[in-house]
Amino acid sequence: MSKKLVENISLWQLAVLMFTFEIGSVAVVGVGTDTKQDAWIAVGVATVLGAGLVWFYVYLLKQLPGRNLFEMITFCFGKWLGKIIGLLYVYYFLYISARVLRDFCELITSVIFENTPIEVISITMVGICAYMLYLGLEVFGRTGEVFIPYVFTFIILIGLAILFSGEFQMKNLLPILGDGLGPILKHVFPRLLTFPFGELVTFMVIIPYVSHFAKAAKVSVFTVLISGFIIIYGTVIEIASLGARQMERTVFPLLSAAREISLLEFIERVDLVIVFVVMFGIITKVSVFLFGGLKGLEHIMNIPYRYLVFPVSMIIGYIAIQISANNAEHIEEGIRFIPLYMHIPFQIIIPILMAPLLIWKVKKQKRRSDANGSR
Amino acid sequence: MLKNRMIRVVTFTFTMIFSGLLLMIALIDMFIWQQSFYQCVSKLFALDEGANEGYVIATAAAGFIYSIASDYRIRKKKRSQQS
Amino acid sequence: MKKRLLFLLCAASVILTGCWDSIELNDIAIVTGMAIDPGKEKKYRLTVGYVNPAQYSKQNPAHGAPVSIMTLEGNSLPEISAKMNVGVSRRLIFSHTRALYINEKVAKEDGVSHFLDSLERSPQFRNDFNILITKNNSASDFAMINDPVERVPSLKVQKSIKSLLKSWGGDPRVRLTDFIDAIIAEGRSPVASTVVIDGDPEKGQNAESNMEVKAPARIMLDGLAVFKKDKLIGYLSLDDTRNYLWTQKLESTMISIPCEEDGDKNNPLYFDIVITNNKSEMKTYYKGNQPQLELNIFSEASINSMQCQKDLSSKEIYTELEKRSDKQIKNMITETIKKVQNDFGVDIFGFGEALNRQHYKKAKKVLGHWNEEFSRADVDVNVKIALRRSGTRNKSFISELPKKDVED
Amino acid sequence: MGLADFLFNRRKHKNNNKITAEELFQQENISKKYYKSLDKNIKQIQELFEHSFDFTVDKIKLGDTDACVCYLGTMLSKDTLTNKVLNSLHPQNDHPKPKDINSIRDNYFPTVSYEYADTFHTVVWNVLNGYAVIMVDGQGKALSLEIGNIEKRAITEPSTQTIIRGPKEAFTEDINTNISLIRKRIRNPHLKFESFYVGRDTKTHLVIGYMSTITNADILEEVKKRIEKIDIGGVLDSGNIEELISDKSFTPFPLIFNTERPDSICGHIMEGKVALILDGSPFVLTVPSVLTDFFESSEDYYQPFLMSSFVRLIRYMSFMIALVLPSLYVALSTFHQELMPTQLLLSIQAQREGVPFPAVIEIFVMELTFEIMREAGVRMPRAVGQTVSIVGALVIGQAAVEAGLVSNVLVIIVAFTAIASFVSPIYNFSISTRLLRFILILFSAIFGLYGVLLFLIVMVIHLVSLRSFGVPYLAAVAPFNIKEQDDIFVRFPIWANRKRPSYLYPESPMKKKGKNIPSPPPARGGGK
Repeated sequence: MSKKLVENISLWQLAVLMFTFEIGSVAVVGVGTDTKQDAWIAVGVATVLGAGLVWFYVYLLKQLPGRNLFEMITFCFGKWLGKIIGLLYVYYFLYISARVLRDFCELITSVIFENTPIEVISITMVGICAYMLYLGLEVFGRTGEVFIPYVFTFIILIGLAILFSGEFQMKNLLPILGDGLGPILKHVFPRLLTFPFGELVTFMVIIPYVSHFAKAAKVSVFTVLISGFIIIYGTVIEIASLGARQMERTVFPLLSAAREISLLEFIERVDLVIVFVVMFGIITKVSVFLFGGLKGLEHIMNIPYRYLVFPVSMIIGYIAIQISANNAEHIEEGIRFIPLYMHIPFQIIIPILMAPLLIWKVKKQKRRSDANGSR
Repeated sequence: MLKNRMIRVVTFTFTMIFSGLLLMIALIDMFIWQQSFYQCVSKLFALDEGANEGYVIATAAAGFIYSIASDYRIRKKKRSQQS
Repeated sequence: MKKRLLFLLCAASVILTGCWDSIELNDIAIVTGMAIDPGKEKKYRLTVGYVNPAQYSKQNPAHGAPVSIMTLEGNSLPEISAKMNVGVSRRLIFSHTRALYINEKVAKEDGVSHFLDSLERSPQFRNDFNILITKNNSASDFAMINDPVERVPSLKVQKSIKSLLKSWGGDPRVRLTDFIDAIIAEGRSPVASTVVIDGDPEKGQNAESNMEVKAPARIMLDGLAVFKKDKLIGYLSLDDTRNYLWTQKLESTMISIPCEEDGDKNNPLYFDIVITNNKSEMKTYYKGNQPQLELNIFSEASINSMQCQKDLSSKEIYTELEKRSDKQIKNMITETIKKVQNDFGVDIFGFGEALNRQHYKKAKKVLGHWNEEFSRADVDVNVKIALRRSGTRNKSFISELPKKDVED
Repeated sequence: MGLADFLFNRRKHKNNNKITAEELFQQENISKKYYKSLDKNIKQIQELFEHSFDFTVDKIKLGDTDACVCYLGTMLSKDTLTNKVLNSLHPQNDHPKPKDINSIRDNYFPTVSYEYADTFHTVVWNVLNGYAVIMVDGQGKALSLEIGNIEKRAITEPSTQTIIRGPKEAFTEDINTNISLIRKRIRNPHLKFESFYVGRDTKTHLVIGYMSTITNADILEEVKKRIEKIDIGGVLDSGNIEELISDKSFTPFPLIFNTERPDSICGHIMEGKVALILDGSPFVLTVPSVLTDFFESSEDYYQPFLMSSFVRLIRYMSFMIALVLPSLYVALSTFHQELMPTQLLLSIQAQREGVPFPAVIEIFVMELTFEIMREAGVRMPRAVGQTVSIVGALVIGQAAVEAGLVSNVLVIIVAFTAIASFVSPIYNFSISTRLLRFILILFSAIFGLYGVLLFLIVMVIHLVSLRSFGVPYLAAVAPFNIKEQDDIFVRFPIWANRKRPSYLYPESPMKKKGKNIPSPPPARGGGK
């Protein structure tokens, strides 16, 4: 009330967004399936590394409080080089958001609506994201707050329901580390670290708008750990109910696991619940990436991002369809190309390159301003 | 601020993003499937008959029209501010 | 305003062309049972049984047949099922399928994997139907036999299996995913339940058959079908099925055990125990080069009947009876495992998987030819039955009778 | 007592607000001047009130001076007028006859509340407000006497928000009564009532009430600003005000709370909200309102907290049921047959056999029929209303099923939905669910459950973007505040509920100091 419409989100909202962001597409596609019954260990390792990565992101942001990723890039690399790198980031964010959207569309069209054109799903989803972002970051944060209890309880309940349906077989988790740590580490880097944890690089656009910036680092690391824990939980459910062999073959593991639920002869066929969790996760994820891209464009093109929300999201709807001709191509790109040539440079290499430059420049600036001040 | 810059900012951005992303997809396809650039681009623009691509194309076109409209709006706003 | 108009236009276009996946309840036929037979001209002959809703209605139950069937030949299940509408007025919905009857000929000759893939792939099919191998009669007969209590035959089968599992155990609890999992697994071979028809299947198809007190035909569970990869290689009896289940997960069962090991052969006396809680643990390991299969079973039980003169208020008798049961059950299970080893030579119990869990490095070497290893393995079953209580009486009234009377 | 209080306040606020008759009439074509000559004044006022049957000018003589009493007969109690004013001024009365207007008041009407009017505008305004105005020839001002109002509707039980336990009073159409009802409950000098006049033509009296020690000054400022912005010909009910001052009108959700229960209004005022009382309307508004207000009945605070928490949860649940149940039916029965348990699906299918319409049409028609019946039931004369409901229930429900036009399940669903929609304690919140339900049915007919989810998400996005006087509409849920949760979905015991809602930014955030948890007295020492 007293504070007039500054686009701010609270720490809790940040945590909520990060959480749904993390579990969003994990709930669709599942992670670490290559490591079979040790997937959960792989996720655990990746969570710890991911938390470190996020801490590093926030550490970078702390050097220049109140400025987002794009402003930081221009600060470090100068106006023109900064704009080019920023534009690359914009393309990266938008591309990934289209990919995430496509993931969801594939889920809906192959599980629920076999005859509905995938295009319609894509348009409606991106329409929601656009509407939400048009209303602003605050609305985004609050929407997350409204849905988080449901998302959270549903995920927990699905696990419990599987447990009580008698489909939960701990022995599917054995043998633990049969082949040693080698294959796990190979899987963690680059694939598990970059997806879903490294993708948090997008939050470098959002974190500067948090109202208690000082605590952002603690909260984000904590959130990543919690969401990592939930992902481990989900993975354990998947392995224990489906078995490692089957989990490897299913396209949507959590959904398949939920299909095993049968309680009281009445609570069965609860796939819908999963679709809800997934749907909100996807909306969050697409919106966060979209917001990242839009903020970048705002910075580069110098116009308020609200003008761009609708046109750009329409492009996302189009690109999500064009991105690949079929599911196999989509998944193959996701495994072979994206982690190595897109995630790693944008999530790890550029931030690491930026760090020394940033620290050096900030120090220089400080010295100069100190000198100015003493004069 | 916008005075000396391109007037049609939104449309420009739209085109830039649109073509950029298409180019990106084509490049990725090239890289993964070892196809020629021409093949990839033609794959992008080939309309699959019977598929409902019309929907998304219509939406993208709507986005384009919207961007032109908002450019027009920005210009009008700016004029009214100047006068 | 322009924005809103645009949005409305888009929405209108969607609405006008929409409703792609909707189908009215009046236009669907709910399939509850499917039967696969070998085709005469083509690969398969598929019979589907779907519910006739008007007959199923509670308000005015007409006395027609509650289920209608349709048979068609074709080369793959999806193709046939999509083609079914040549004779069926409504679109078939397979998501509520309760039983899949597979003719033993199909399972023996072609193997089952060719159509299981389509079932697993389709989002319509769930993982909650029973896979049943039909013996003697053709599978399509099973889809149409009426039952006086349950109006829909396939629902009857599923209910009966469920009840049997609760009271006695006689179904391997195999669902589609478990079955497929076992096919591809190296340390386990798949099994499925078998069913037979008791009576005259021709008569059982009539709706009037429901009028009779004694149903002219009945679907009965009949033990286990053993598969090697996806091909049927043999059967186990119902008792062996229970023993098999003992190695997996037994909910509860009732077993009668002779009082004396070498008692009167002509007039054996039994006591019954009901197993209420059961835990089995598989251990597979190598002693030198010899595979060892160890099965440890611990069960809680209570005594349900007593034909012999034992005083159930004494602790010694409990211990004695426990020992008797241990031995009896151990023999039963060992026999079944041996039988499988000798007759079929496939590991339907999952000992190979246990090896994989427990000795991963060894398993990697031997799992490739596990079935041979399994056949030559030593079996060691340890059973521990804990008798807890004996119903509402301790001493049986039989023990009050003079001993003579009982023996006569 | 209420009346005296009111007068005390109003006079005080007249000064505070500096609302004068001049301001109110400045756009009207009425002369301002009050003449010394009585004839001119009488002529002027008679011209103004021409064609008003109830306007009366009684000419009297005070000694040898001409004087007159003018009033609107319908606005005041004639008995009191005759007894108090006319009789005392009667020539036969042997009081001395002063000519000075001040001494007239002092001598004749020492106990009657009064006001001097020195402009003609004020005179007209006072007449309009039910005063008897005494004009004396040769005086520069007139004397307005407040006679007391005519008979009003008695305070009755609330007709739209009934409760079982708790006060059974409801507001009436009379603003003074309403204010006295509030004052009776909050006896506190910090309870302020400021008055405004809205409506260019109607000049309706609008009073805002608030606790100056609790209500946030910014919110108050915002309320006043918005009231001052109102520029409209006529204001007839608080519903008009509601539409004019709410943050956004393009929304199905009411952004302003209304009630006819004084206790509920007092509760809101004590939380730090501002009440808007319009003359002539028994519905009082409070701002800012949040969504959760519409799920709270004042009875929640009078019943044991466990029960009221439970009941409140039931209300939220029934809101969801009223919103989604029909569309869920459409979605499940036409899109996702696989999601229903087999037995249920079979029995629903059996019931739908022979129904000639698609499920969407079926439910649309039934819902529409129900809405028509409901509307007819409200508008009809009471005696006929009964018949309508009987006809509706028996003929349409029963016969339609028997004729095979609709299925049984559907009638159950429509009926249950209707009942669930009545659970919200505030009527105009349940209207919003009625409207949204139809859109939701459409969505579910196009996209099935995906459409339902889509719509619900859009609805939530819309809800969180709403603000009521700057306060987020979903406050305490989004933005989430864990400390507020003691009175949102469940009600904690009163002793545990110590803070006022922080989203209202109250000036004094604590409701009370310390905890006074009830506990049994220490056990008495036995024996000794």
